[in-house]
Amino acid sequence: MVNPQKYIVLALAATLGSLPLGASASDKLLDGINEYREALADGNPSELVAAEGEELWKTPRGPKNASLEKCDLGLGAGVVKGASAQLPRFFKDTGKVQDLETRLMTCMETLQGLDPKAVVEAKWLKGEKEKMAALVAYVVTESNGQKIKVDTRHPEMKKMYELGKLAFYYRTGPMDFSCATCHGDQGKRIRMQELPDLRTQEGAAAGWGSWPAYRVSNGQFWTMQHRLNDCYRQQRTAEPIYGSDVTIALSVYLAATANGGKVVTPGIKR
Amino acid sequence: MKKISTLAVLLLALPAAWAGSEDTYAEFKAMMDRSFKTNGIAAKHRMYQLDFQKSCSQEKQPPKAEMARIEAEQLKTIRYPADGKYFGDWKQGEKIATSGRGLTWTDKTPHDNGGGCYNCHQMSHHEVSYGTIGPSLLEYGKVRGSTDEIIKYTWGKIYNAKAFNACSNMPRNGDAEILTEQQMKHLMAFLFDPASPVNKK
Amino acid sequence: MNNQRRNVLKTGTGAAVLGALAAAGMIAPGIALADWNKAAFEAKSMADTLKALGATQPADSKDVQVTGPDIAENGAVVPVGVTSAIAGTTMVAILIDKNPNALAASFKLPEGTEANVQTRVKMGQTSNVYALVKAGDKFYMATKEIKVTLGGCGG
Amino acid sequence: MATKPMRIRASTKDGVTEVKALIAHEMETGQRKDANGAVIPAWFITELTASHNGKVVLASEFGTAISKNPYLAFKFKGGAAGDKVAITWKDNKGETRTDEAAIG
Repeated sequence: MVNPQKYIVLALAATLGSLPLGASASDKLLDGINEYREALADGNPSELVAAEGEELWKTPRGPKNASLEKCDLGLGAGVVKGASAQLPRFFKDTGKVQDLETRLMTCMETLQGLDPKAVVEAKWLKGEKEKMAALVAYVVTESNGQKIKVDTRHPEMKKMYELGKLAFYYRTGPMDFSCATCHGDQGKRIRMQELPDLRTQEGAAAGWGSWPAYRVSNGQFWTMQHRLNDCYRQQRTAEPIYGSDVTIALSVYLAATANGGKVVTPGIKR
Repeated sequence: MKKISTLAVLLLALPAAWAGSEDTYAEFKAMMDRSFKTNGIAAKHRMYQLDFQKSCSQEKQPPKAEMARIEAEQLKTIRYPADGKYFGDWKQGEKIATSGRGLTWTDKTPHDNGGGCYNCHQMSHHEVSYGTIGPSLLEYGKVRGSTDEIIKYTWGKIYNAKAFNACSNMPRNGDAEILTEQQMKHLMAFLFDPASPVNKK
Repeated sequence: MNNQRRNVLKTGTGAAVLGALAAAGMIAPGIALADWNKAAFEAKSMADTLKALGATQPADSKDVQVTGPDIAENGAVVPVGVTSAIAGTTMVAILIDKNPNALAASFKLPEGTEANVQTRVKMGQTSNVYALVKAGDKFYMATKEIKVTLGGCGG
Repeated sequence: MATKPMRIRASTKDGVTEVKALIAHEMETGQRKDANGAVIPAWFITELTASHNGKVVLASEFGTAISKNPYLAFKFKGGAAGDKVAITWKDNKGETRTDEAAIG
């Protein structure tokens, strides 16, 4: 398929002239960075967060003084292994498509009697959102090594995929950015950071499959909701509400595009 | 003035630019409307598109005629320096090119922004951490020279890149009030000054 | 050669300082939870840090190695290690020239523990990273430059 | 402030035991400022000791340049499956914590 955008960029590059830094020097730099990333992969501090999450999963909490051990993440009550590799999915009991975090909120509400508002309104990595991050770290660790397998057959999933795709290309705000501005072409970088092309299976698998992740730059574990929220911050849009439909729709679009790719969660990122 | 005209344009949004079914699109708009909230300077109205933003929100670019129409519209927004002076201080320009800050909901004021140039462009001989979303601008002034035509074109490109490529990835630095006229002059100097590391090894 | 002679002299001085420190009880002869070496960790320059460690001007050695990437994507977490092939290595330390305080960590190695320790350090900027090693009563050193780059968009 | 558990992994091969540990700790340098411009006080591990069946195998001193959530890997001779490896740290606020793991 012809990508007109690419031609324009190439044409511009030709018009504006000037030679880029020798490809070999640039490649060497990226090799060095890959070596750096490999050195960090062993001993991912997400393990510390996941250990907390596992503890929290088994600890009775809330007005109902219950644990989350009976939580159904889509594979049956209490099944954690492999569950996040198949999310988001349509859940009959809520009549909604849910991602891991909104599903965990449902479990906290129904099993423990906790108000999801406390999660939605908390600041990132504080209070109930800190607890959510720990639970997420635990759950996604249990899908490490699995294949991304999102079932899009349900009409609600199909609809969310279409809405997510529209959201992906939606340009708005003072900088006219969309997700596609940075993630809609192959082989691009933002500063030194390589950008996955999220329109392709390979790119989406690299992106979706390695989040949630530990970020070394700030020593924080970020859930997918946190990741998407910061993408929108950088796009200079208004703020997406935690667990809102746009975040679920985008997740469905990304996960479905990534289908068949490998889950390496929690990832470790810059 | 500017704001009023953008609002007017918003109301004229083109249904033809959108390829899917109208029902799905109505549902999409409703979803976007309920999914975002104002946070600090990042007000909710940022989610409402300008007409060219809408035209450029598809997998493929709009047809040529539509592109040309947008470019002509956008060209009208460009304001050239009233004093006829295009160049500031390249050292300030380098700082502006390096800073990717501004206009997010964690920024306190909408009037203190970087240009974020290095996010997408190679620029100087010594900065190795540059993006590749846009073309390399290394030795920009040296290669292109500094004829009036080139200077005017470059100013226009920084001011509103959509005037030259309707769906360009580059923000409208002047038109969208991301950078001030003075900041853009500094960037011009960074690109053209023979002493700037863009041109000098 | 000149260099070699100078090194011998230097280590001589180092040993004397060490002896004094040991006498003052600052370096425990056995390995217990030793008192934190405040002077060394709060020293700013490389020279002052080496002095506080009792290792004035140690000899360069090819048997000592700083392990780590050539370039780090983020200075907050830089994987760095020290290995020493010198028999009888009892202490290894990691020093970062351009950090506010050069000394990052020191490790005492009882007999049976290999002179191969890996950790992760913060680096404020591109800098030489030094491995300092003690074997017997002598100090040896090796260095490696690690570049620190900026990562993604600055916001 | 409650301390958080560390993750210790120890495995033995050809008579050498390799220990890898991740320690939950802020490792605050004392040189950073919060959003209001106030200095965030230094808070970091100063000493860390590892032992195998009660015998010290590593005695470390840390400065503020060790990364948040420190990582440590080292090797010692000996050690058999089931033996205990214990790690104890102490920070500049006087907090201390010990965790242990069996060699796998």
